[in-house]
Amino acid sequence: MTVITYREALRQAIREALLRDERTFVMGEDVGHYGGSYAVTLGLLEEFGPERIRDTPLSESGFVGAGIGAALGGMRPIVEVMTVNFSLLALDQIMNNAASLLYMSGGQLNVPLVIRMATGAGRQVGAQHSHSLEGWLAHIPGLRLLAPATIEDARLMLWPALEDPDPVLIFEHAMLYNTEGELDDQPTAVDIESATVRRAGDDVTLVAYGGTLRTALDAATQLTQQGISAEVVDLRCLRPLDTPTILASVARTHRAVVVDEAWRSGSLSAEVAARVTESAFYDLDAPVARVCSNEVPMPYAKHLEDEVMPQAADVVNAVREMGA
Amino acid sequence: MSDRPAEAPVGPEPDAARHEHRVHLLNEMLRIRRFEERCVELYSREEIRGFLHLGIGEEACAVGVMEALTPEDAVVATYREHGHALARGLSMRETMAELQGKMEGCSRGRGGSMHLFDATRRFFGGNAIVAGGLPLAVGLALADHLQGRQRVTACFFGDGAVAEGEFHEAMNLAALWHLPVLFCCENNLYAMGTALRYTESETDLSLKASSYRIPSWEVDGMDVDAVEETARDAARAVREGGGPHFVEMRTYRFRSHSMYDPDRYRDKAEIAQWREKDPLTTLTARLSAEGLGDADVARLEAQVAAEVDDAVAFAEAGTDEPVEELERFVTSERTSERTAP
Amino acid sequence: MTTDEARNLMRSVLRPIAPEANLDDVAPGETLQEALDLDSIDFLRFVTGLAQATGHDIPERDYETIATVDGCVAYLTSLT
Amino acid sequence: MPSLGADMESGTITHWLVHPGDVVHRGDIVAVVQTDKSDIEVEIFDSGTIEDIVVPEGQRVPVGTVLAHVASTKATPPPSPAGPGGPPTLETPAVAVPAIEVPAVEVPTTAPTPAPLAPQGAEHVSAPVGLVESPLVRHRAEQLGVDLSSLTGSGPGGALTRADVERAGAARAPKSAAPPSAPHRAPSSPFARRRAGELGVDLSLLTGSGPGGAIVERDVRDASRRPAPGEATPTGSVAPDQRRAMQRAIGALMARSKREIPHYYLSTTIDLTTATSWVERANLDRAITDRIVMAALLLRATARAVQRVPEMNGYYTDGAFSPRTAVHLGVGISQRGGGLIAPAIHDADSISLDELMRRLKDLVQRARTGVLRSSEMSDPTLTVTNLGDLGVDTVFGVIYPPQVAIVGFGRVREQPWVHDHVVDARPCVVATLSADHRVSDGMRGARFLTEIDHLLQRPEDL
Repeated sequence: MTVITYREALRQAIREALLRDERTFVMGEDVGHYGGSYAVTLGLLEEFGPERIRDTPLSESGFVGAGIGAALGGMRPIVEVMTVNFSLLALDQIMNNAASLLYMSGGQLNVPLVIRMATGAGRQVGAQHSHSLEGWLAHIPGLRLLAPATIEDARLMLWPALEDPDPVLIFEHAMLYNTEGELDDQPTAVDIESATVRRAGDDVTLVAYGGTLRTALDAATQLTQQGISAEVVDLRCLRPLDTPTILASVARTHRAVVVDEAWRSGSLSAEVAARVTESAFYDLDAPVARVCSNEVPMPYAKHLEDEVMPQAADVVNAVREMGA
Repeated sequence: MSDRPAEAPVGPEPDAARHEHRVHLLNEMLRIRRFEERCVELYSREEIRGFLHLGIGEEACAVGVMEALTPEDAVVATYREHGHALARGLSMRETMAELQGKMEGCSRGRGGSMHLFDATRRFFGGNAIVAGGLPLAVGLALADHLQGRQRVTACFFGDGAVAEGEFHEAMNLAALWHLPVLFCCENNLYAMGTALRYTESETDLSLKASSYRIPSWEVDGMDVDAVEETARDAARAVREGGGPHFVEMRTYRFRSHSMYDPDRYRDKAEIAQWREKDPLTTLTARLSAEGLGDADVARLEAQVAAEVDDAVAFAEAGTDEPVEELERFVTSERTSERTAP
Repeated sequence: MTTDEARNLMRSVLRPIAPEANLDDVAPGETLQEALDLDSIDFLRFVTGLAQATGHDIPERDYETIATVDGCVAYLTSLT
Repeated sequence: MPSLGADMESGTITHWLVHPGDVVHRGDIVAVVQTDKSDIEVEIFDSGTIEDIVVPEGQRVPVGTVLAHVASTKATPPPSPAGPGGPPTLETPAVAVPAIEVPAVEVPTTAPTPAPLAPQGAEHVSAPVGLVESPLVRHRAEQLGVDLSSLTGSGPGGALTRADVERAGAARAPKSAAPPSAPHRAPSSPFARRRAGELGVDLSLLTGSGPGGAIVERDVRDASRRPAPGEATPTGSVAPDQRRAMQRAIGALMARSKREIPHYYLSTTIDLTTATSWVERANLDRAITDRIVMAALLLRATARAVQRVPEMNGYYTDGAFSPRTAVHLGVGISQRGGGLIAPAIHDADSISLDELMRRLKDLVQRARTGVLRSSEMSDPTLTVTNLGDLGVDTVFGVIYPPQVAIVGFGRVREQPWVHDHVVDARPCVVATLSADHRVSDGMRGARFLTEIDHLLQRPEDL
């Protein structure tokens, strides 16, 4: 076991991919000379050179589209988009090309592309760098969306993502980069298909992903002190959703709270709640509850930002209110 | 796509060979013209649906540029791409079947007129987002560059695309990274129904490319000989490591933007004036001067008509994809061999 | 156990078995089973309830004695 | 009428540019059509002579309508290959444009030759047929306790309006009374409802402990565990309306049974001397909670007898009998205050007598408190009715469809009994069988009753 940061885990994963597969290269704003806006790619330019650690102009649509073209041309690009807010500039390429080419070509053209991007709030960077728009992208058929919430997933999800013949988007919550955790020295593989139970419990299921996993786990700990046993499901893969794992948990606990840092309207939390209601209705002993961000553009001031984001106490309250 | 060696010399060609080549060009343009004319009829009969963008009048651009490409090169086209597909070597049968939504179509009936694809011929569509194909072309060229392959990616787009951000992002990336892209701008003077002068502060499109330090040519897009010659020169330069090149082909579509539109934005005199420059007429006249007789032309016409008839019959006899397969190819069916790190 | 206590005990044991039953409506000679529509299982529960409340075993041979209200009251009051 | 756009459904001919007798060539513009978007020129795809114009100017017709007929001519060679759609086809059969015949009227226009106008503008009188009240109207009627069928509507076409309902509600309500509210229905969770169904718990009798008084699964679970001995049972007596409903249901079922099933009836008197003394002896050594009643022996004997005569155990459905291997014995239990239900003791043939006794007690107790499991109610394979407990000598039951037999036991009483030419008094019971003649006959039925008798003579083996 070695203790490393989430950032280092991502860097090790990228480095390993570059060493294993010469078709792999990294492309994005500030990934090379600057070392990555979140320092994930720090040092890789020196090791692999500018052809494979490729700084791009500030042109998200252009370089994401180029990543798709390079994937069509036989490469395995890792494209870094600085934050999910900026990915909106590349939404045309992600949606109309990456996600659609295979289908509209009748199965001829697959796009083995990985796009990494930071997401989430908590660093007082205001309304244009803080949002959790995973749910918007999770709306699109043809994409796979991953949300590594642990050191292990950060280290191990990239390789299977690169092996996936279809486009994979990886969302890294910005508050996780500095977190530390233990990693097996001989890391094994993880799948990029399934959700997982991070903590078992009997009375309520807390569904979380990415940045909210920690919130849900903290809430579960607090609930234990009140005699309530909470199960925590980490979605891991946001599209396609691993519905069976969620349903199996709800069938045990009969209650579900979805914890999502995104806005609640039309969100992933709405999707999870809908699926539970559709498929586990007769297992429910209380309405599905959601703990989401307030529906405001993210404010700058610290106390306001904290207020907007889901906190463990909010989760505890939601569980208490459903009478668990 | 030519069945001759791509690098066949053009200039001091023996007269007979040159004549023969021109007959080939005429034949290619005729195939496109008659194919699209039949499409109009089928559309009116509701055999073809959706949007149908015809390139009647613009045949010389597709045919001329394809002559400069090899099978290993890549082509990225627009939603007005029947001509590009046929010139690239897609059969009339699979193209017509696609327009009729049949499983035998080149995109399995999933794409339709705007989304023709053929991976084996490196024909990458079929892009119906204006300028959306340009970044793809840059990426295809980047892949060739990174893998050390001497290939060209030809990217077709219209004059409307130069107003899009993706045009400028792609120009910048291709020039910055010195990538082997041949940008082929089909300037037919109208972005859908709005004339260039109403949409561009600078209507000299080559100048825009030049501002990215990309060598650019203007050529008469109604003259297939001129287009071919220019495309060959430009493609050779790209292939030899000269970075991206830009060819602006001045052309005109005789029909409206999509199948039928009011065509209120052009006057009939303008259309008539351009019809005088019909690329088929121009080339036929040249060939007549070289000795091509009316009977030869009639024979070509008959061959093409038979091919179109055959394509229509093929499409009409085609199969509807079973609805059970509706959700195939949303994601790949290939199972990747997952390995532990 | 007094007579009243015995009747009260019978009432409370009967309540879950036959909630609507009223002991006062039962004629002296009538058996409880017939008057209150008790089947053999009900009667067994009744006897079991009495036995558990009084702490006395009630052998099967005594069932005939406690089959009527008066008999049952007499039986219960005779217990120490 | 050609389709001139993906969304075009019909078009109006504004101008014909050709007339009958005119010679036309493929690609010629022959008419101008007005669509929802604009005027569009229509070209022709055949060469020939216009025979007649079918759709006049000013008329709007659907896509696919024949506009004109063209007599084809042999195509002439093109003057130039570049002609705008020059005639490339060498032979064109005579076709209309396009060849789908569609009656061309329908849409009235302001055209010079208008189609007959539909009568309009006079009055909107036609009341909708089979008028359905709006949800709002129904909701208010429910709230106010108004019977909608008694009202006359003042809305369009005689439709009932909210005002109608509220007027009726006001007339009905006592002057001083507050507006009556809808009957309160406690919210309950889906899981609670599901479990209540499984456990046979009546939700309307529960008080919820969840948020807002909602009934949650915990409440159902608690209710299914009640009643402890000595406690009042809230569900012990069935509400009168429920009882009526139950009796209606039972009545309907029994009527169906008598209508559809050809019953035959047999009876035999069984000497219970051995069995009675065996029970007495057995109970001597047992604590009161472990004692056995004769009913348990009768059930046990019936369940075992089925093993010898399997055509008494199963279901008759869709014209065929399907025997069951497991014996789920329905036990007729009277509900206090009326009604008879027959929930099942599962696997009555294979469990021990003590276990059967324990289940019988449990079942009677739960039947009385309304806490039965749905499976117990739904899957008996053979029913025993034991009305004799309540005093009668003989009971012939009515078969519960789709079962095929019902066994009845009367009261156990002493009777004169001839044995070895000597008459003495012995405890006896009359056992009866009502069985389905489509499945078994009197011979087999007699065999069944005899088997029960034999089994009861060897109680120690039961």
